[in-house]
Amino acid sequence: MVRVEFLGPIQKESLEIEITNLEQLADILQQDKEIAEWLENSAVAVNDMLVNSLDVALKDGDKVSLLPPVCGG
Amino acid sequence: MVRVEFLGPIQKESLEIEITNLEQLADILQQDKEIAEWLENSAVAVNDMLVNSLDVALKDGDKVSLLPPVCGG
Amino acid sequence: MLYLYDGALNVSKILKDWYDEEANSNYGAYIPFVGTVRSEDGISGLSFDIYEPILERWFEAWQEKARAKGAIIKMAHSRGDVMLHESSYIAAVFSPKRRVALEFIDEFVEDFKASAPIWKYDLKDGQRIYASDRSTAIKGSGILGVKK
Amino acid sequence: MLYLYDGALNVSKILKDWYDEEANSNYGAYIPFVGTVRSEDGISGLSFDIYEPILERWFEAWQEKARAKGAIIKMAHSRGDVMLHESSYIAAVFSPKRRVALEFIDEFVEDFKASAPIWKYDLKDGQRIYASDRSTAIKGSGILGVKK
Repeated sequence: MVRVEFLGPIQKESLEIEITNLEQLADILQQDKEIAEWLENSAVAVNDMLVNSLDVALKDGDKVSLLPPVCGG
Repeated sequence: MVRVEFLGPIQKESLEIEITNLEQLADILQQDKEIAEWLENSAVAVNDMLVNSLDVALKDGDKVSLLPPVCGG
Repeated sequence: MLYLYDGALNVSKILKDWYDEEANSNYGAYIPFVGTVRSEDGISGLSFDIYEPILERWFEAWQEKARAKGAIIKMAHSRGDVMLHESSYIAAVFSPKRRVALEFIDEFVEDFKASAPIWKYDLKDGQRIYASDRSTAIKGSGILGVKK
Repeated sequence: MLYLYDGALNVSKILKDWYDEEANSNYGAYIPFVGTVRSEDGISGLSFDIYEPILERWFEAWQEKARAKGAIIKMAHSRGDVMLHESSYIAAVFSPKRRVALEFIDEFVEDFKASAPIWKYDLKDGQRIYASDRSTAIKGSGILGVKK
């Protein structure tokens, strides 16, 4: 199982899903009307490391985080 | 009389001299071995306003200041 | 040297503590940047969410960059609500010489704005409203939204 | 908002006083620059001479530039002796937005170094030695030295 977390203003509970890469996650989330609008401008982290490509394998216990646009300060 | 002051590290007492412009002051100071070495890198103020040219008339009561290289902070 | 607080920062105390901590480190320049909540658009304050694991990695990467130039960075930020004229953010650079500190504080604060995983909300009419118009997508965003 | 003190600055008090003075002025950014005496070349401290009339004019011209962008500048400097690890200089910019403050603090501090009528001396082996190698001729210098 991979845990998917939605950070900051994205109002969605975490998911626990059976996926083995980010491509599969993209397919699943693009179907989800609640968060489809956030996908275009959210960054993605795997185990708290930001990634720049979907070409990332996932294994059991991994955590994927979605980070929408930020504004600290 | 025009008062000429030497600021900061220039070890020279003020002068009171009869001059009517900065050209005359340049002539006088260039003869003065004590301060000749400071003339090349000192700025000049007339009545506490920096000037960029010798083409400045002086009248009785004016003050000319020599400002050697600075380093605040 | 990353400090997170619930609510507004005690700016004077933080600036003093940081100055005192480095009093004998032989840094010639200390430049804090203090961010304060401005009254605008009828807000009563701001509120912040922070995702700490990524903030810490981001900060540590900057600390490494600073160290390579003989400098250090300290940063404090608020979690939760911060009201008008209170402060929510302090970043500070200490360095031996002024140029490094002046350049680092600018680059650090700008990258902080663009990259630090912190989300801002306006407190207005009893609501907490995501400040989407002032927010910046982190570099590399959007990969999950690309349609095949 | 130009403050001159005999001897070292009480940095924490000055930073606090300035912050408190502008607490309700609705500035979003406050950036102080603090300059501290570093141990180097065997000095025991630094010493400063200031020519106040021209310093005040120079400062007032900068205050005008800042005001035109909605910002203000405050500055404190020591006269006389300041020992190792004590501070002799603080400049601070307050502005509504961060970019103006980040740009002003850099430009102000650099112009201060090049133009403010302040002379620095090393305190070393009981002597007060003009820091000629670190000093900068004010723009327009040398007019009295031109031979006809």
